[in-house]
Amino acid sequence: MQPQPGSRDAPGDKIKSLAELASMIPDGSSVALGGSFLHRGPFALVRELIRQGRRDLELIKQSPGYDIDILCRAGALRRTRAGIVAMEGNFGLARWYRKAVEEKEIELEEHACASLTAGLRAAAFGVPFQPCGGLHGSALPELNGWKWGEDPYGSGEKVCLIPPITPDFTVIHANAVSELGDVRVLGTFHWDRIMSRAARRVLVIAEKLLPIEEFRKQPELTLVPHFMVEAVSVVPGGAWPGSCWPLYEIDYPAVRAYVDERDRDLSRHLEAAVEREARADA
Amino acid sequence: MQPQPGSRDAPGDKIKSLAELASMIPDGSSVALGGSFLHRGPFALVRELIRQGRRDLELIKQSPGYDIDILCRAGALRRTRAGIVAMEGNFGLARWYRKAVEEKEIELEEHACASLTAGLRAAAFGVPFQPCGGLHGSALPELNGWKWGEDPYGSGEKVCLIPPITPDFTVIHANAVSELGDVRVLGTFHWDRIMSRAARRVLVIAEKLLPIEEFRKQPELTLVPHFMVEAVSVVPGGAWPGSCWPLYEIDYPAVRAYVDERDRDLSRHLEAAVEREARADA
Amino acid sequence: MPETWSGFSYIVTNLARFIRPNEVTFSGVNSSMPMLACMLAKKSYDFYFTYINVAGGVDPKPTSVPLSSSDPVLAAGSTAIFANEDFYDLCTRGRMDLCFLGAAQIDGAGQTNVSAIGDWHNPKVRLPGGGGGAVMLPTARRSCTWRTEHSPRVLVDRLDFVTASGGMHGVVTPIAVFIKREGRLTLQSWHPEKSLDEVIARTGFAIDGTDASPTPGPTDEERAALQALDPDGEFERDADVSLG
Amino acid sequence: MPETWSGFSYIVTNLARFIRPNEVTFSGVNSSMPMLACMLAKKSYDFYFTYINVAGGVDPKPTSVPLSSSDPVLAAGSTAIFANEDFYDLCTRGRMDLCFLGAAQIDGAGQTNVSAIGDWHNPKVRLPGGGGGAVMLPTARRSCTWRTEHSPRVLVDRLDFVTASGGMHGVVTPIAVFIKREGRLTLQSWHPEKSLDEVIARTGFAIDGTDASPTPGPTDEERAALQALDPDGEFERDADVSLG
Repeated sequence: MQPQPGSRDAPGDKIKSLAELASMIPDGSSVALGGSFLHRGPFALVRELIRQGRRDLELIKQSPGYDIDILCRAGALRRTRAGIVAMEGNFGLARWYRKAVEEKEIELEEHACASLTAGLRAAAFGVPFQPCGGLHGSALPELNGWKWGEDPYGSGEKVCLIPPITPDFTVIHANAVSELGDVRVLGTFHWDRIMSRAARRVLVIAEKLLPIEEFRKQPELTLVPHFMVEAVSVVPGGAWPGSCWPLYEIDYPAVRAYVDERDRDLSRHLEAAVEREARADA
Repeated sequence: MQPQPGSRDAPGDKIKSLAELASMIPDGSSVALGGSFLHRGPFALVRELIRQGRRDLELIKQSPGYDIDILCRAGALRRTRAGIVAMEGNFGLARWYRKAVEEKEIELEEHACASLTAGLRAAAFGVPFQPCGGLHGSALPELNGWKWGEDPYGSGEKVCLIPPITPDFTVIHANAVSELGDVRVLGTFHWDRIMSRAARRVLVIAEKLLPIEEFRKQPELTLVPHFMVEAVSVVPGGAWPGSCWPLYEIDYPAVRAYVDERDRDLSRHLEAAVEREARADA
Repeated sequence: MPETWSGFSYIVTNLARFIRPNEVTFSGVNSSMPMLACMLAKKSYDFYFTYINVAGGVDPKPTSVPLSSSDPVLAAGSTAIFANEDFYDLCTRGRMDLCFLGAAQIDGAGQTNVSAIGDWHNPKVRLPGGGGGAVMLPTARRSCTWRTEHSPRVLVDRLDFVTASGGMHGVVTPIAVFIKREGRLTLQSWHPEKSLDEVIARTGFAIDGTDASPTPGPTDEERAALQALDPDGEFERDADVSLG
Repeated sequence: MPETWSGFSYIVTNLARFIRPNEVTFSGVNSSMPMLACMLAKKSYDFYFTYINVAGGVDPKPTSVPLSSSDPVLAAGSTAIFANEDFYDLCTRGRMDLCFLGAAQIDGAGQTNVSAIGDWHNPKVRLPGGGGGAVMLPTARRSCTWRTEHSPRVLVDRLDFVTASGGMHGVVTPIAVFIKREGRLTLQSWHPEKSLDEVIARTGFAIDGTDASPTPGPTDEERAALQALDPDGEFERDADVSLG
């Protein structure tokens, strides 16, 4: 009754180690990361990219925090398209990100969260631009060279047109996956849904593997169907030091320790990460 | 622990009889109807509108069938924006709809399903037009006076711009509602989601009332949150003679009987409808 | 001579043959024959493909074969619900490999009319309307359509109305399979119990039969699968297909 | 003289007072004080309003008060998940009644800068960035912001960068409440332990205090609610607000 990967019932095996998953993302890729601030981000994958010495990445996310900060700290980033950047959870600004922008180590395309979503929608809908509400009076459109369109139906309204944003990869941290690659997320899915539709390729880190029968019982809970997902890795606790609802909360001492370290060296933090063991096993 | 309607914990009572729900929709309203063909349509409400003698309605739906046919048969419709119209389920064309268009009893704005969705998106997103993929070479854009837009970012691509479609009402047939008006749908939600976001007002018919605690256990299953819903009516079997997954299938003999009656008279069909008793109770 | 390969079986089987390994294939409303084709392919072809449908199903395990091709039973056993907005977006962004789309009239360029017979504003017959085609035909990687009648009033030189235009890949009738090549529908094969001349005579647009040949008959697996899907012949009776 | 109404309590309480019956009110990321304001209003005001937040919650029943204002516990007990795309669309289509939006600098027209201190291209301080404001400020029916510092470098005559412009309705600092009238932020009231002159002196844009008066002190219900939400004073310490 269970589909066998690689058979007529299912595509080939999608389950990879974390290291294998990270190795699919080459230097220079643009990567959209799911979650928001310290919540349900694919942080194990981000750390693995750093361990593997990845360079020149572009991060795309409406509200990055820990992920963008650690990538800046490791020198892995070349560019970002982001809405609002902070550590949040009373940790204030993302210090290494701030430094990277102020010292021009990375290029920033500053978005409103909704304009970034509009760009992802343009990609997901297969259209050359997406009108985005608001933005009137903001200096962001001019900064980014966004064009304004007239309403051809005569309302006199002007609307800002956002060009498509097509990440090379979207990486999501999920509560569960099926062996086929179906993705289940509990609580808010933030922008993960539209990110998964906009990207060329989708990779997933999950807390656990759930039997396919569980997905069949409640297919309504599947955020991304298996055929859109290229590979998955099961890394329990992989959103550490952030939260993954309802399984665990932010590890505040760990974030504090990350923030308080004053130099670029990440070895202590990477050493403390929950995916070490999974990595050793792989 | 349960919020009391009309208290600080919850807005006023939203539970209405079917007759009360129908009476909220005045003559001349534009109404988007959920579901698709013979599946999970708010058919009890449609019949109640006919019983109440409603006139000059506009029906908005990507794939109407029984609903548009019976409204045409009763002379309740003035106009429709629709994608594909048929009885489906081996019953072929919708005969009374066909007659109404051929004899110019109603005005048709013919859409592709996706262009109708694009119009609903424009309304839901608060933008004056929504680019819609495809439509190249189709005679529909010219027929409807839809404008084409150039890509201001220089791809040379032209894209069809659909004006907003803002129904006065969206009416959904749901598997369950909470007392507050939260809406749960099982299986596919067709276009119900975007219809609920595009409309000025949302009304819901549901198979049953579920305790609020059930919604709290799986909030991910809620398609429309309560604050977007103005009123609900509980009508078990209300999607008859269509299906409501997983509760009941199409009542093929009933649809056959509806199709086979040759005159406009609907009394036998309305008499056979499941909501009669609920109506008598109300 | 009794027909050994019914028009109904010919259409379903040849639609199924358009399905390729690992591709995403979609069947929609008013589409019993493509639905059966997808189910036939799942049963009889030794490769994986993703079957999505208008009921939101993704590789479903339907517990029965519904008369309505949009019946929610087509999502039974699915691991996800991929609802209408989602599969349309998949198509417009160029990720839909194969769409089965209905048509009332088809011209030699593979354009379709599903809107009206006669003038749109004064129709002799009002047809179902735009539906999936106008957006999916130009944006799906490949689209295929079918008709249960092969005649010059269906395969026309000039459509009464161009509802959809673009990426038509294949057309199946009870007696022929067409493939679009260099912008024109080209005869690929004909029903082995018919002749090339008959196909040409019954087609309203000009066709080149040079590279065409009789269609290979159904394999044992294809026959068995269709038999299992329609054991009582109900779909075959409803479809009412004649070789003409 | 010890302060009897702390700047922290002043801000939270006066943000809560912007909330109106039956309206849809939103609190976002980096927004502990608006989060507390919404929770305070739910506890102490005798009317219903819809509280939605960036964690997807709709009238949630959080089991605790999180340090992170986007913490998923803010969706605990919610009857629905209203995720980011959804609440932004709600706002752009004009159905969001009240948005709480952060700001680093605010000018006299109620425009905000959350992008950079100094030149955007050569920032002295790179700030969090566009976030909700650029789209929500012009499209929400009303927006309110707050600052924990009341000084001419925060309430400025001229922004270093205009991140967001439009529908600002109210601004709360530790010592004042502003309302936008006829396109300008107007002083509505000042902290009863401060003076009108001090507010004017510490504000970088010109203000008219003609119709202003001291802010009514917290009610017993407001005090009790905030005390219950922050029993150990952790939020108050983190916020580190001084009346200056």
